[in-house]
Amino acid sequence: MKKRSEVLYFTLRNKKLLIGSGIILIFLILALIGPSFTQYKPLDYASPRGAEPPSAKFWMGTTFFGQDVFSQFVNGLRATFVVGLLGGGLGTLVGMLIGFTAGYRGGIVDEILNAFTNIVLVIPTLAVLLIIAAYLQVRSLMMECLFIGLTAWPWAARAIRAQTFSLRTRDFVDLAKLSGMKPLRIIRDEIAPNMMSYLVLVFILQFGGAILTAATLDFIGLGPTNTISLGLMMQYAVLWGALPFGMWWWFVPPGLAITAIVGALYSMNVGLDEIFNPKLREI
Amino acid sequence: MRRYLIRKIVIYALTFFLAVTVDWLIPRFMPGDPIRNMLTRVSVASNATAIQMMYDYYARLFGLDLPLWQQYLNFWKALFQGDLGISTYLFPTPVVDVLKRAVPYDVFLLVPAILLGWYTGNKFGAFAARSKRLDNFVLPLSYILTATPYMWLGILLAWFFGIVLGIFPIAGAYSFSLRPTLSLTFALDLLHHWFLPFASIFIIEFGGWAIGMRNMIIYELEAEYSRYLNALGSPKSLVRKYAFNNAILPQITGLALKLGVIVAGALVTEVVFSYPGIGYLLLAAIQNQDYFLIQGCFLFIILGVLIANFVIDLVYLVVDPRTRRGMVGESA
Amino acid sequence: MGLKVENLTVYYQTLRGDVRALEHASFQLADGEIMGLAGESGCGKPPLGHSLIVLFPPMKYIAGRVEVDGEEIPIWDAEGMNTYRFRKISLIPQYAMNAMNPIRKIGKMIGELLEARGVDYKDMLPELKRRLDLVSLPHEVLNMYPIELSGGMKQRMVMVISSLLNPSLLIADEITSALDVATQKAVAEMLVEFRERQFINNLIVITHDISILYQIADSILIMYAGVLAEKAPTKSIIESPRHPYTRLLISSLPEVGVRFAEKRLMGIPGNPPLLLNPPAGCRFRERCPLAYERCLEEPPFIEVDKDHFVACWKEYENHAQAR
Amino acid sequence: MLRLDKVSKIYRVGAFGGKALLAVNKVSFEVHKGQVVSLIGESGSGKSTIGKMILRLLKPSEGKITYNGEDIGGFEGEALKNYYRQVQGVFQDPFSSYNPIFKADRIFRVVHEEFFPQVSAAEWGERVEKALSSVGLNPAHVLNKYPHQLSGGQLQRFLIARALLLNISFLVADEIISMLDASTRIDVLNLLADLKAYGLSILFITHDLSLAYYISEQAVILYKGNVAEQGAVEKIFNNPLHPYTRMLMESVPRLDRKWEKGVRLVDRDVENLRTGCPYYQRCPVAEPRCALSQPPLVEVEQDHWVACVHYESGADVLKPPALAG
Repeated sequence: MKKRSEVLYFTLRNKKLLIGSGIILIFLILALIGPSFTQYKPLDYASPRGAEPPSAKFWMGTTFFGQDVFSQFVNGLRATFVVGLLGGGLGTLVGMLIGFTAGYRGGIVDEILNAFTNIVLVIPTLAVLLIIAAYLQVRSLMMECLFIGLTAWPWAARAIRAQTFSLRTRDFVDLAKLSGMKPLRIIRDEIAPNMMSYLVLVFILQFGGAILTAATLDFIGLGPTNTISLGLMMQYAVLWGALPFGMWWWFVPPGLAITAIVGALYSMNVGLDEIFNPKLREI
Repeated sequence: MRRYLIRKIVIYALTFFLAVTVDWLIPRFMPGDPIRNMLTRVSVASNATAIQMMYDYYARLFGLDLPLWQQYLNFWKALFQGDLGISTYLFPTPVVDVLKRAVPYDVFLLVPAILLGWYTGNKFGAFAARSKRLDNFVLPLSYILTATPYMWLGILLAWFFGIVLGIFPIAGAYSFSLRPTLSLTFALDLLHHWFLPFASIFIIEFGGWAIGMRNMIIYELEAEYSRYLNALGSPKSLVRKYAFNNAILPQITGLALKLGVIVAGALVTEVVFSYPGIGYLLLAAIQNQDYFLIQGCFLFIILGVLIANFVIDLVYLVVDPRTRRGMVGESA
Repeated sequence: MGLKVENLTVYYQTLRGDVRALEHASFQLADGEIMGLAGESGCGKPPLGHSLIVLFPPMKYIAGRVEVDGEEIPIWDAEGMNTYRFRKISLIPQYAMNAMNPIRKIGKMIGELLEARGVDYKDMLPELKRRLDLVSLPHEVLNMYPIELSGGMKQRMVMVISSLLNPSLLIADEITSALDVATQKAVAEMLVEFRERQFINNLIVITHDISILYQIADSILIMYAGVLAEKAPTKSIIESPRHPYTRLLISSLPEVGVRFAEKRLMGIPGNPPLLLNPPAGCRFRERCPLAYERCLEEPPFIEVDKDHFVACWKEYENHAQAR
Repeated sequence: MLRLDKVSKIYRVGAFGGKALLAVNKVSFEVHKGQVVSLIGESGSGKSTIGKMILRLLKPSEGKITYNGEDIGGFEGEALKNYYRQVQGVFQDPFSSYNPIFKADRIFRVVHEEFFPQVSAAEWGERVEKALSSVGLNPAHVLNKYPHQLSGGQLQRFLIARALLLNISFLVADEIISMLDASTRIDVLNLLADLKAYGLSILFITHDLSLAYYISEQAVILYKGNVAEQGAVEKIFNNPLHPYTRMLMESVPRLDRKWEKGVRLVDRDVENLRTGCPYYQRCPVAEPRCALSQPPLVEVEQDHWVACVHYESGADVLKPPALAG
């Protein structure tokens, strides 16, 4: 009981966590209800004149072709959150699967999984994503999530493996074995709960990483072919001369949103770390 | 120490093997017929003989009539002969030649940006950990910097310094009006074009390493050897020096681990600034469905990252006495 | 002159308030005295030992004064203490196994540490080597990294480093608990030898193992729940303890040569009080078989016999009657 | 009832199991019903490894462990569970034995779920309270608390209560009091002795010879995984034969005797001694032949075995004073 209320106390006092989650919340709300505030579809040619600066009619101005930037922005935000959640989630899951297995089993299984992890870690995953994406002609958002998730796991696996490794030598794991518990149940009921805070941190970092990776893919034009995204907005902006024409409203919002979301995630990460890790608490 | 090296070499060899296999697998197992896709959707050469030549070339190289294992072996054989095929987009230049032209720009851009970013970031992070006030300012800034997508910072810099202020060019490696010569004018022009892409990679790297070092050093300042120094009344400078020396080790390993991500970031930066390195080339290859060039770029990036990783491992070996004396099997 | 501690009070700051880890500690060490500091976990051994050299948050200085060789030591001043650390007061930490910078050769580390304190390493080297001989370490260790030393070697190395500048007071914190019995014995005996050779004047040995103290200490200070319970020459503490807590503690130690079937030893029932809000009066009251009304007041720490101090009302009364 | 027959454990250490570490070397002993056997040794002597092998947490590399005549290595599924109904363990660090994020009494719930699902919650509650009372704890004071709210002594008793709920007949007690405060140590030790009176067999693992003497009948002295001396604890304690045992007796700080002054540690320079007596490096009375072959365990008197060349048949029995220097 005491322990819980202590965590709560620090949670409510931790500015980094509060600011971070506040920013995420604002963008999340924008992504959820934003699209219903605009009558334009993201790719519709809403304005006969292109390249309009922000106005009452077009809150964030229009693109070179007269598309509503606000509509693109809020829809792009949605895609960003989907990628973060699913891509980052998948990365975390795969990382957990490999990390728990390697760390708990140890021995030769660990050696093999570890070598595999190291290999995937060294290969620049984005390069792999690029060639995969390049060969696929039709790409959906889900596919992007899948690819990102399947390539982003190695560092998570490494981190989880190390934690599992130190936890499995603890006596309570031995005691669980003496109670006849099966390995899967020991991982689920004894080891994972102890790493909950850690797994949350891993997920947050995977979330942010997935968003950045997706933005990069989209920017090169290898993102989903059928929707808008923040990375795609930046690509269009660069491709169609937003720079020379000074159309800052076209390329500033998407990049700013990504930076703010990822930055807020990092801030939450640090905040949570301070809460979970008493050593870092400031008294 | 020999164990450590052998282990590393085995891992790198395996990685390279796997990467080449992936490179080989992808065009073969992706939906659709890559040759037909390419030839129907891209008109690379205008004359019929060239198209026919290419078709024959592809048919032979993909060798779809051959059994898979033979295709695979041939791929390796060609690779060792330095044959990566012929670019369709820059037909009939061999892919290897195309790559060779781009590489100097990459080296010129990436090596200074990564090394300087790493070095100054670490120095600055250690510096920030000194005082609470500095830390309060540096920490949020660094977090914002690492959260920034590479291309966005590139776009912002290009817009502000290139368009608004007009003091830096925003595209290419040198002015169109110049020809590559060994003159001072050309060298200055080269630097002028180089600066913004360099700065946008450097700044983001700087932020990331600054945070990393700051967190590491705070951890090291809590370590028991630091507590002992404090108990014996050593001045803060010595404690900090030791903490820095210890904290830099994981940062070296970190550089090896993050290299892939950094290189990927640099690729898109090149795209923003139309800087003629591998990244720019890769984009062109993708947009033009030039599969051989894509494969070549991929292999080249992998090879570059692997070599850089190995160099970092060697450096680590020199810096950390524990690996050198063979006391620790696996520390990196 | 030795060490003189008066009314030393140190709290731990926590969220739920101050933990009164050490209160009203007053005692003296004669020249050359080796004092053992013993008690159960949570009795206040670390706050006492550490506050004499490294008083850092969350430890908070409340009151009291400390004199070494007649000079007052500013223990509340984390920076100002640096002048005294190592030279006047030194520490062999509990974490001796990890106390040396893992990536520096030991000799180089010692050199840098000495230079930082304004001592020339070259001048010191012959003495350093003499002391390495004394603790049976080869001179080559100076050219080795800590990881190349065994646990016992590291322990001895840290002992040599900590005492190198001949501090007046050396604090040895739980140094033997991680060692095997043979090494433990060797290390403990070396500490006594350091005193014999006057490398150090006073030594405070913090440990939970009273039988070690019996082997090497001149006097033993028993603490209970953040206050001093009893201080006396070792022989008196072991053979004729006065404080009820000390008596129970000694009798609960498994005596060598006793068998359960023949003699059943007894522990002390109950647990020590929490120091966040300790009971008023004698803190041992609730577990004490002799407790009576007067124990609701805090007993004074008085000298009931020569060099024998006790904080217990029963003893206070006996003493008063005797006079 | 429990028998070890030439049990060895070899650890593979280093990358890809490059090096072998012999943690336990051909150890044999037997624990009878209602008997306490002490396993005595310093850290690295292999004593905990033996405990873990008995608990099936590790597999022996060689040799056989039998329980009531059955090889425990063969137990799987139900048979293993049945084994755990009868054989349980308590470990050194009470705080590490509990999952810090759950309440301490969760260990009872796990036993309920895993072993007695048919018992109703109400009845189980009664059993738990009874078990707690029998280890000297007041259920009202200790139930529903987190591990950090309880003392080390209370936690160790909790673990013993857990074992009692299973109605066990064999307990592996691995250094269970070494991390407890002096004032509670003896109570936990007494509790073990009381349980023994009810017919429980105990393997008492310790580094402290006097504790072994206090509670057990038989003792096995281990050095680097090898048995140095074994037999009736009284005989070993009153007449230690192996130089290692004597060194232990001499170095352990005691309240009734001061250390002998001026005994220097022996540390012979031996690179990778593969043959020979494992204690050769530190033995004060070693002879050249000790480096050549490992002495076998021989019975010197009834129920008193020792592995030292000085006691091999025909050899001069070493007189105690010769060992002191």
